[in-house]
Amino acid sequence: MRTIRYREALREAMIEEMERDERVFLMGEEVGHYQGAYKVSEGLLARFGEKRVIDTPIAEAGFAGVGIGAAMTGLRPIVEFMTWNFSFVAFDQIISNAAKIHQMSGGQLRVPIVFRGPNGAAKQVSSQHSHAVDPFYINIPGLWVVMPSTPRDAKGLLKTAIREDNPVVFLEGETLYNVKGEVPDEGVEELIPFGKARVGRVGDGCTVVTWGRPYHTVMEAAEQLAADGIECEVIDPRTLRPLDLDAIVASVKKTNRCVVVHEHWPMGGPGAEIVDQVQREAFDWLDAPIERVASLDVPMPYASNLEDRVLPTVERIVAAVRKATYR
Amino acid sequence: MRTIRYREALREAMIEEMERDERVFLMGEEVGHYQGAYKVSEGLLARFGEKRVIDTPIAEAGFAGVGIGAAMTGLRPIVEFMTWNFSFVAFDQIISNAAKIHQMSGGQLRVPIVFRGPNGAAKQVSSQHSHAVDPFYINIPGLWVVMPSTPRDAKGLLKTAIREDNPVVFLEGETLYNVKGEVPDEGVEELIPFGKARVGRVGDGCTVVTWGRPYHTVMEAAEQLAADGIECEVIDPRTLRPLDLDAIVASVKKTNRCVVVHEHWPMGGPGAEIVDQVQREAFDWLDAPIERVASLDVPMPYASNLEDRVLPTVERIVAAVRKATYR
Amino acid sequence: MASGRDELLRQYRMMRLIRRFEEESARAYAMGKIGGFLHLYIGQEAIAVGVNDALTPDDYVLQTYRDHGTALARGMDPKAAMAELFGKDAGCSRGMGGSMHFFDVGHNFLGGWGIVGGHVALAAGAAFKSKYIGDGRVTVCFFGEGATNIGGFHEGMSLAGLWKLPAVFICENNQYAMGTPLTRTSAIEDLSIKAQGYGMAGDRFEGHDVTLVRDRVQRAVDRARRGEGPTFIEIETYRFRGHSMSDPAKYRSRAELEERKKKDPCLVARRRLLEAGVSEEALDEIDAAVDDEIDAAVKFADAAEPAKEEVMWGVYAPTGEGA
Amino acid sequence: MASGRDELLRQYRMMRLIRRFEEESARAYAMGKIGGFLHLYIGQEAIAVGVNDALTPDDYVLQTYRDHGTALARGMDPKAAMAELFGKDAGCSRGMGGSMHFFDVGHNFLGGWGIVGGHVALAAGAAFKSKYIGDGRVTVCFFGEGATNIGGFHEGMSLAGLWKLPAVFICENNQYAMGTPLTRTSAIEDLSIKAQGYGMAGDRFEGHDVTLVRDRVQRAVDRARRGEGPTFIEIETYRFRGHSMSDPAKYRSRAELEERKKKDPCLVARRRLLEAGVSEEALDEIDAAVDDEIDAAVKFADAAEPAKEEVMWGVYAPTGEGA
Ligand SMILES: Cc1ncc(C[n+]2csc(CCOP(=O)(O)OP(=O)(O)O)c2C)c(N)n1
Ligand SMILES: Cc1ncc(C[n+]2csc(CCOP(=O)(O)OP(=O)(O)O)c2C)c(N)n1
Ligand SMILES: [Mg+2]
Ligand SMILES: [Mg+2]
Repeated sequence: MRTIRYREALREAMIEEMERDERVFLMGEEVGHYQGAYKVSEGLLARFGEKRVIDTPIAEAGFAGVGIGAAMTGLRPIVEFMTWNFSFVAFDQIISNAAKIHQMSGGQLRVPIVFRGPNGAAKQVSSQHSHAVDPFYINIPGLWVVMPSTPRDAKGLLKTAIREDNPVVFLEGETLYNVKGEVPDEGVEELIPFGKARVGRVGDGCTVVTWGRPYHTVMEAAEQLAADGIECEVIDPRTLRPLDLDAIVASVKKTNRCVVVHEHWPMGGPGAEIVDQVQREAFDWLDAPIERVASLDVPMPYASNLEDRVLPTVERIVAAVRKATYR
Repeated sequence: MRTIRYREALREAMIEEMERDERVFLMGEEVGHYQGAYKVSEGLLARFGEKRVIDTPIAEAGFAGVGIGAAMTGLRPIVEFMTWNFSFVAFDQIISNAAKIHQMSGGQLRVPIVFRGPNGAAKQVSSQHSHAVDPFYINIPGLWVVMPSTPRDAKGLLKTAIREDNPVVFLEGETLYNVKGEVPDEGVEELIPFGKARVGRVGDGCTVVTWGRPYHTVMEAAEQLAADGIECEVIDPRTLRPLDLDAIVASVKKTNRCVVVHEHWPMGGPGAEIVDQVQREAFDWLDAPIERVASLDVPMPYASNLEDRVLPTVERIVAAVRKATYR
Repeated sequence: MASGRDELLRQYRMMRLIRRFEEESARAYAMGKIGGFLHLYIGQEAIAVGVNDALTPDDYVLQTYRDHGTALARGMDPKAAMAELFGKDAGCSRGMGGSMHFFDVGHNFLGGWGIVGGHVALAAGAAFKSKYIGDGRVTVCFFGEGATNIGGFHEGMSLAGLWKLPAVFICENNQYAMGTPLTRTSAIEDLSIKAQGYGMAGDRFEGHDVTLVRDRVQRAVDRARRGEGPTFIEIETYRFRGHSMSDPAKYRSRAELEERKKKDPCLVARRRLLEAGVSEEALDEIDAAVDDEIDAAVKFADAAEPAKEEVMWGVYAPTGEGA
Repeated sequence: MASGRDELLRQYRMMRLIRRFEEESARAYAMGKIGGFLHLYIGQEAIAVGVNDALTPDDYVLQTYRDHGTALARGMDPKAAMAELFGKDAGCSRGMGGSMHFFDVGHNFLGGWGIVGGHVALAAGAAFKSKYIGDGRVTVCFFGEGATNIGGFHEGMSLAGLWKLPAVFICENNQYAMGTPLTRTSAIEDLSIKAQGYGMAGDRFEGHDVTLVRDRVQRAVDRARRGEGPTFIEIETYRFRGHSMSDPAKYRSRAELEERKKKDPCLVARRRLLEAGVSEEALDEIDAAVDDEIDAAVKFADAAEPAKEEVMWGVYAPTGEGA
């Protein structure tokens, strides 16, 4: 094992897959000459040339569509959105085209494409630039939705995503790019399958389901709670579609409590969906209502004193676990 | 009371509000000369002229944006999407602009606008034209989401929506336009407030929460179930944002069972959200897991034998209620 | 001019096939055998056929929801086409797509698309792939004049122009977008001017003469194949029916329609063939053969099995096969 | 020419104010008093100031995220501007918007907008309202050259052209969109050609001379006010700093930057004033007064209360007030 950053893990995944398969290419705003707005693609232009690392104009619907068209006809594009906020101008391409083409064409066409980029709030970038998009994409059959929280997951899942024959929505995090973690040594290939949760921490006091950035906040909260004798079992589904319900339910049947923590806004989304499925599958095991900790139901304000309170905090997570455990 | 169609109820609401307030106008594709793609706006051009009934080119992001800009500066637009499927190319205007402007401008601007049009499947219009969009818009703070199932609700809620000072997502149904129902007599003005559910049927066997088109399917299923001695209490929240949780929870505390029925795809959305909130607020009253009946998790196929099975059916609703009532 | 005559005969036959296919679709629709939207191509046949004749079988073609004519011109079996309309498993999209979503990858017909402007960038993507792997193919993308205001059109065109992709963008200006005439949706009358904003070549002509269409489009296709970049072509035409089956087309006068019918592309070709010495009988024979082919298509579609009841089918492609 | 000189003096002062505001913002950013994105307007000042002088106070102005200069030129108090950057309640958007989202409805500055192309249709909407109620206002919409490929631009322009809305669309072509030069994002070099596709008047000129900017924009504003429709103007300019604070601007050479700095709009105006007989001392006095004003703004912002802790504030406007 080596320790690298999340950003580097993503870059390694792209390099390895681009080396492996000529059909894989990267396209997006500033991915080439500028080395990526968040430097995820640093060095890729020098390594693969302008043919395979393509700077685009600001035209998300256009280059998403070009990617889908290229995928339909045999290439395997990685399309970077500078941030997922900008996917909203390309929303129709993803929902009406990428997600539909295989079925709508009677199976004649497939769309092996990865849409990737940072999701959620960065730091004080205000309301138009702070969206957590998981609720929008999770709803759409025909897409896979992946949201890794650690460098290892980022690398192993991105490699899997690039080899997938269906469109993948791959949600990273600006505030995750610098996170360090262990990944397999060079030469050791790891493909992490979709639909397999990872247990971030074992415990029997309360199941906490979380993904993406709040995973790290949850791990911090779990430390605090452990000091008070409440042992959380932290489950990171890693992919929201497909969702590893079995892993979550197995844990809830052990702990009899469940808290779901996520960055996206409260109304609906994977957060609500997980609650729905768990209450159905583990009804007789639940000793308390399932709690949820989400971003507050507001557009993200610019001022940092407000932003800090909008996102899920350690305090709110601790309070939710205490509520679920009646302690 | 008079009996009119849902389509006419919407038309009456627009006429009354346009007569009342010069600032209200209607804009969209084919709303004028063509009399509306689904004839909702029939006669409005003759009545109000080209200044206030405006045919647009096919440019949803453009005319949605024009509407928002006009609302920001003092008008009160009604923007018709020929169907809500086409709102996906205007998604960014709704989420990044309409929903944010009041807060982001520090309260200096407000956006009194109604976006309306048919939502969900029509009949065999295939996957790109059959989306139920409630999961996308329900997630967004700053919007209200309204989804009337009857002519009376359609009229009373649209009138309220037009007088609202915030952006409203108003979801109608192509298959609802011909539904007949009672509305108040001419001259009797009814404004139905947002956030107040309607009890469609009283019963103590099982609470069924539903809205939009499936409301009628649920009422049919409830008849069948009543014949078997299971009395459903049917709650139509009418507005999904704000959501009348109190009414739902009160009913569940009476029936101790709950089934949520909706047309949107299963993963997330208001369907999951209602389950989440109910399990938390009525945990100790629930005698069985909450069941959900949704459209199947697939893009809508064209063939009618398949389409019929994708949408929520009476059979699936009956089965869900039986499951929730252990009968 | 014998080879020209043979070509025109072939083209006439194909235009008649499209015409008759559409007429029978309309009839089947009225009988309830077809559901949903049905957008007919009647009146525009010379475009689909002329354009196809400027292409090789390897070239890609994408069309809007008004896609039957283009699919047939490309080589789709009318049986598979009709079966699709009937929602049958033997349909060209297995009954999943319906009228708006014909697909025939074997003939490089990459779909009928339902969202206005939504397929323009897909076409650019197919052309991008050709440039990427150097396969020498050209992609043709059709859309209506109503599509020229939407963002999807602009972005697809911008990228294709910038990257000099091997593509031809054909705007079938049939004067109306649903009920709205171009005068109420565009500040300019000559849409081909827009080509300049994208750094593309532009062209503009009337589309009732299949030979003219073929010749003019050929130039653009050749240019694209030579790597000289895309062309934006506006072809003026007219649809004889309403926008879709539910549209009685009250927004235009009978006189206007009758005037336009004088330029019916099938009639124009027929007159030309008669002038070139082909006999009425020979043409009637073609017509009769086409009638038979369409009859057979309807019978086939009637008899075919409905779409398979595996309702969850096809949402995800099984990974690995295509890799 | 005395009045011309007074005007230029006023313009010089405003350009210096913008310049100094931006410099102090950069410094405050480095000190951690400002967070998020910060896009400076340094180098482009003649445009904001020249355009504003072609307008009446009633006219509407919309800008991108690079909005400080335009807001100040429009009349926003530098105190409210700086307080916004500092996330304070006294900020022009109450600390909710930050650098990218300045608003000052009192001065008809309708916002800084963060999504490229997303505000073009909003501007058309403001102009639509003026046409609807006949209030005689003109709306000016600014955007970068990078915005001209996106659908939002196209749709807003198409509608404005079609409906002859009283608007002026100003493309501040500062050569780069983040790190990407125009040559890699556009197939054409002269963007004003695009005006033709929208049936609009077009214009194109360099933007370092505030008088020239005022005069040329005035023509477009007058045309709009007379009901003769919108204009698309490309103004060539240059930003002296990186795209935002995190951008070291490695994609361009020092020589290129130095060359461009010769056309620094503040220097150009200063030279012109000296030529017109204004003394160095008089100009230095203006500079000093501007320095004081900016100092005061920073002090004000430092001392102001943070954004109010009512975190759910403002999501919905209370209905009724505005009706
Ligand atoms: C984005 C979007 N908006 C609206 C529609 C509904 N619609 C379908 S076809 C059509 C008219 C298109 O006219 P045109 O582009 O001229 O093509 P034609 O039908 O004349 O071939 C409209 C408005 C749609 N399919 N997609
Ligand atoms: C739709 C969208 N895509 C991407 C971005 C990220 N972004 C912000 S500014 C910018 C460059 C814009 O360049 P230009 O339009 O030339 O304006 P300038 O910054 O030079 O003033 C980009 C890519 C965005 N804000 N919105
Ligand atoms: Mg047309
Ligand atoms: Mg620029």
